[in-house]
Amino acid sequence: MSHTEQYNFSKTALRGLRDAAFAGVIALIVFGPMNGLILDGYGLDFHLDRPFLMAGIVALGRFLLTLSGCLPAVRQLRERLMDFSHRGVTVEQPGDSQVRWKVLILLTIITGLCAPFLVSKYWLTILILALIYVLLGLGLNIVVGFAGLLDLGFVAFYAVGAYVIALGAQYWGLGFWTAIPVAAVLAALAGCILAFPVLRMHGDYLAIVTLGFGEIIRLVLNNWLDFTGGPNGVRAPSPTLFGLEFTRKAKEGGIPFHEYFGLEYSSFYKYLLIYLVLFVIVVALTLFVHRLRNMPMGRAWEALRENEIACRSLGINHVTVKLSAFMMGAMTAGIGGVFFASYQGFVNPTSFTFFESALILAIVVLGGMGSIVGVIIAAFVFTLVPEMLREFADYRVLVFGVVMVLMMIWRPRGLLQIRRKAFKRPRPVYTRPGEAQPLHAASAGQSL
Amino acid sequence: MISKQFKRLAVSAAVAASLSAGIASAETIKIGVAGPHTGAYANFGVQLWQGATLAAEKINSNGGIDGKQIELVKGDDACEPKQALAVANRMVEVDGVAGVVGHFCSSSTLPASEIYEDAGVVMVTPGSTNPAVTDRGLSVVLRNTGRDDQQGIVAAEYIVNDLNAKRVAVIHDKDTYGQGLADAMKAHLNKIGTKEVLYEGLTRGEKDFNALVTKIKAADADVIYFGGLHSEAGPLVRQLREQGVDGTFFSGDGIVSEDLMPAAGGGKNVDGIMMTFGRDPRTFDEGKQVVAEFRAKGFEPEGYTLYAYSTVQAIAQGIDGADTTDGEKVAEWLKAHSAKTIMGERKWDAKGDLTRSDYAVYRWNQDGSYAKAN
Amino acid sequence: MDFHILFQQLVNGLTLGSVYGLIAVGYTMVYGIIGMINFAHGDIYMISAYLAAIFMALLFSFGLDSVPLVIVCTLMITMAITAVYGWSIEHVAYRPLRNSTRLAPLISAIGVSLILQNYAQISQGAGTQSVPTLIEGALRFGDDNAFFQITYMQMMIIAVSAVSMGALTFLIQRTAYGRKCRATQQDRTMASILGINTDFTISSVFVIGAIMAAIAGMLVTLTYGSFDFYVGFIVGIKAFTAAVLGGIGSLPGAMLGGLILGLSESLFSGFINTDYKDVFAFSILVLVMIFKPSGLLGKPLVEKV
Amino acid sequence: MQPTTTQPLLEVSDLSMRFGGILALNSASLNVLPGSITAIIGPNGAGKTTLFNCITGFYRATSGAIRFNSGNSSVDLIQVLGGPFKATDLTDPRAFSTRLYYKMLGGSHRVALAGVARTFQNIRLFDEMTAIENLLVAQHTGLDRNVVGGFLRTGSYLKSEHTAVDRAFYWLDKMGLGEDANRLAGELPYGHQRRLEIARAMCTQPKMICLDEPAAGLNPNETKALSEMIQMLRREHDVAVLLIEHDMGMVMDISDHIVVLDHGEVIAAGTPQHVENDPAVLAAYLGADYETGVAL
Repeated sequence: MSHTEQYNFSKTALRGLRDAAFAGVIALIVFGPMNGLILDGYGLDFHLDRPFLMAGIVALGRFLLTLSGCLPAVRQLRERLMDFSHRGVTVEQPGDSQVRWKVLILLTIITGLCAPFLVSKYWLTILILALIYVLLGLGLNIVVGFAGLLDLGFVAFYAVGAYVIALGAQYWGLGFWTAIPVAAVLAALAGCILAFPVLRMHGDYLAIVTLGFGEIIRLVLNNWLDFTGGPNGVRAPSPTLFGLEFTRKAKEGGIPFHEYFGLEYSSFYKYLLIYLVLFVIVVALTLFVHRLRNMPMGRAWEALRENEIACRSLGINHVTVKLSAFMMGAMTAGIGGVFFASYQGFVNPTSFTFFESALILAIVVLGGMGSIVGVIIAAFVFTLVPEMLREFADYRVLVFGVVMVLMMIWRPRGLLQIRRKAFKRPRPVYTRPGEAQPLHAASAGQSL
Repeated sequence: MISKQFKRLAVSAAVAASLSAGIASAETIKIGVAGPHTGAYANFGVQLWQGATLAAEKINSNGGIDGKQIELVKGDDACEPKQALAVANRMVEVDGVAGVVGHFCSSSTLPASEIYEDAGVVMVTPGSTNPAVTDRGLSVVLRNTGRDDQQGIVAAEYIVNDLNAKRVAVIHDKDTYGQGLADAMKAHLNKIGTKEVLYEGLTRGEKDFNALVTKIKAADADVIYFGGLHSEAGPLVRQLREQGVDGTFFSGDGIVSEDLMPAAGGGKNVDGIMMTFGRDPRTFDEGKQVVAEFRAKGFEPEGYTLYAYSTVQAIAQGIDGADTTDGEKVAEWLKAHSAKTIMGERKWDAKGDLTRSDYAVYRWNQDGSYAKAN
Repeated sequence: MDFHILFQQLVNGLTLGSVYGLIAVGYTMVYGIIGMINFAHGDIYMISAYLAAIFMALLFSFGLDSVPLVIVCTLMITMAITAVYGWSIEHVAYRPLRNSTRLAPLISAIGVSLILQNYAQISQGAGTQSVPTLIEGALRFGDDNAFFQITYMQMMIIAVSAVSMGALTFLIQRTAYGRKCRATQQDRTMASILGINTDFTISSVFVIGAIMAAIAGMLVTLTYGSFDFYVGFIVGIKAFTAAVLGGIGSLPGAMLGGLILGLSESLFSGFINTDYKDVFAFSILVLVMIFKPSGLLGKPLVEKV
Repeated sequence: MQPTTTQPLLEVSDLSMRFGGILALNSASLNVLPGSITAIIGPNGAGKTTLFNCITGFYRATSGAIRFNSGNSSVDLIQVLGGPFKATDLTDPRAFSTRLYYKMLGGSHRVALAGVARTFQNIRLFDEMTAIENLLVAQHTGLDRNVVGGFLRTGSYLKSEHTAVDRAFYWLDKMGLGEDANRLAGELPYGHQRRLEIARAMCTQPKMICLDEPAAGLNPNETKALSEMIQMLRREHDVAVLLIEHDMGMVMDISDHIVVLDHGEVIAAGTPQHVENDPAVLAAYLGADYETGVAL
């Protein structure tokens, strides 16, 4: 260590101490009353040791953070981590090999198909939930990630889907399979009705209107007792396979699945069916969304997010393009709702609170807005991790919040970079005006 | 001193863990305790857990169920249906419980019970009073508490016959329990010839009910019946009294909590509140000793504590009697026989409801205690 | 129609609206200056309710028995500590994201909101907390059978929010500090070139928002007497709606939005139906947004091509 | 003045635009002939960009008319923006339904669909998309937009995409951006971004292209190359060019027709030679220079 470095180190250490002391005092003010003085009826219990402990931890942490800045290795690591976060988008090169990706995707699909046979029923239900969130994440990704429309009421369409199957079964004898397209259409319709008047609005206003709409839907579901059952909720039917039911005892005339195949009854088969259907839909949707990005519709969404005025100058009707994104997202959420209701066997309005919208939004943002793989990973992280953290039930939400904040600081552009497809020069088909002129001589730009 | 305490705690926890692990490999029967251990209704979860823990300790020290020790498993549903479902699946699949004490909130019990039905695990709820819990014809579901319609009938009879009320305002909190209770009360009230003057819902979690209170005042009600929990009942009472509404406040067993008095603004406002509640479990002769034990530990066994205790006893006797952990058989045995618990003898009908409803009307006093109204 | 009922509902609505307005100020100022929806603001209000209850209990346990003194001291301490909350949250969770994507601070704010709720729940317990009634009594108008009343607490809420809104408006419109705020709002880069410490200005806006939330928290705790860790979310959404309704970024707009929301809630639930009062409130918002996209008092957005 | 034997492509007549109390345009009229290069000049604040925004549909003019005649169709560029209903609509169901149609589905994009493309003074590219994707977006309206077809990659979809990519590469080459095809638009150097914006506008296959200060921020060499490109557009692609430019050398070099604006009014119009010697123009410019001098 050279002399100046030593000097710098001691200076940093001194600064660190000062910062740490400051952080400790602030922490003491923040944590002191809330943690040290516990309300009990109209009186107080004193636990003054707690805030001092926490302030100590904060001060120590702050000091170590400053100090770690002196170690070149730590500094380099930090710089590398932080540097990555600024490049949100990369472009593939035309020659890049796609084989690795294809193998990876194939492996994922095989794993996904085998998974239900390898895990317990409990984990199967968690996997179903995770896949539902993948579906929702992909849907909201279209709205927020691609089209750049901040939607805080996404859960409304999810609720529409869930209630379509539940109420449909109750009033019109709607089955699981018919409910999927019906819910998709009705949710898209709901999206259209909401969006058409508000899509001309500026971004953040759209956010609050959608938030309000989400709340309205939930409140109506909760209050319209005669139709929706209010807080008591509605039972939702299980799926059937070619008319075979997945119940222990079939309703009049039907044959349960397990009797038909001479198996012992287990609700595993029901979850297996839901999982497999859901998995196929998720894979198809993933492929669809992936292709969408390179389709005119998807490109128009992204262009709209990047610059609405330029889009209009190119003849793109921003209202209908936004509307298409909104409806597509709502449709996905509607399908997700059907699976959710069928999986849970029961729906009530408490499943469709703002927290749910925030969760889906967090999945999209943490995944990296617009990155499909990122959204899928984030959806799994957000459903599996809380389940694993069940032991720390009290701190679950706290950890969840801390992760959200830290992720935003560390990687505001999300977990994964967005990769854009590269285009190869195609075989010419476009009839070129002025072909008589040699192409390259005309492009004087070369000399610039 | 704190660190010493902590060490002792850690050591005892480690010992307990190793002990239970040792026993687990030998012979244990797992019983789940599912309820809101976190979230806004966590205090009910505490009651359940305390009651169940002591019951299990007692049974274990007396040799367990047929020689097997009981091991309790905590399941937190935070009173959310989605979490209740995950908890139920986890109890059944991962923990492999033989019986479940719970769930607490009716909105959680309804979806979760379907899982237990599928898995054939007996579920006895100590707190869900919504009629739908047992009305759906599930074979493994029992209820160790009353039904809202029983409770509603008792309340309606009392309001009309004893309070001689002519003008009744019915308020609920738009939740499965609260609205179910209010509707049951309203139905019987109408049946016996009194029409309510007001029927409204308030939003759970809000604290400003002034607009509603003014409406009650305008309706000139002499009884305000509220279906809901103490967290809304407290502020509602406070605002009623502040606006000078002096009708009788009448509610159900959802307000049984020590938090009610401070929330209602002190003894003056609590005085005279009426409620329906099962016979105070602390008054059973069989339970005297257990109540004393709880108090010795510094825990007042109020609310659902003893219900949970009694439920663990019932499940244990059911498993013992049926000599199997098959939920359907245990439930059948319990319905056919009866369980002797600290809350007296519990008998069930074919649906799984208690045969005898012991709902009575209680009146709160200025000091925050409540006693049977005469 | 019974006019005493109408007047009583107007008083109820005015009180509620004043509280919404006070909290809406925090949303509107932060949005105005950095264009960010501070979702955690409602939870700061929740924290301040806890702080108020804690310090009231503490001062009483020290043997202070003069109610006005306790209230004033508690208010001061609550404001100070809530301000520290506002400052440190801005420092830790929002400042590092200043130049990030538009959604990053929003997600971070949702995270902070979850943290604060869970923090209050863990440290103070999940149950409802309460404070005793300190100020009782009311002014009654009309005879014994048909009266309407304003409790002294309601009067205090309306008066204190009017005074603090006035003071805040003066601060922003008439002082050098206010000019700096407005300059930063107009063009942050230019303001910093002109020597305004924009970081400090932005921090201070969070602090002011927190102080207003603290006043609201203190008043509401005194009036309704009970709260839990979840109150911030419900009131926060309403207050944010009020801010947008009045035109986000505009101080008088926040107050106007709050009053409209409070009055519409109490009148709707008083004369039509309590169940759908929130549906009605949000419908008003949606309608205003459709016909006047920038809110009632907001400046219309001019599209720069 | 040229003899106007052909019908003008763009007819702007008596256009006025009021912002609050300010009259930004005062009954301005001009014509653009097919295949011509027309320049709008004038001192700062003369209303050039306002006129531009009115023509391209970003502002709705307070009064006056804009007609765009391409081939055998004639479009009212103000009507397509979807104006408010008028009392006369009530008596005329056809006018009413047209107005309702444009009210619902109209907007500035309709102007582009009629055949008017534009660039922006402050560059507006899709920064996080590649250069070639920028050009593909510009061809949006002409592509096979069937989502199902795109997902299944039907023949007609692939063909339409293939043509679009090919056309995009053609324009990249034309503008000397062949190497930048797969780079993010936001990462390109400034001069390249300017040219990419022109390429993008040309991909909409317009009849008229409006360039808003295309030479701003370019060095003399780049400006010279740009002049050649603009002339190439007219020569090879038969588009009319309408441009706002401050670089007088370039304007005088390439324009067929010049319109001079001052204080929202057209003070002179004609060939470069004609305008150069117009005393009103000189006065406006000298006055403007004088004012600028004081301001500086």
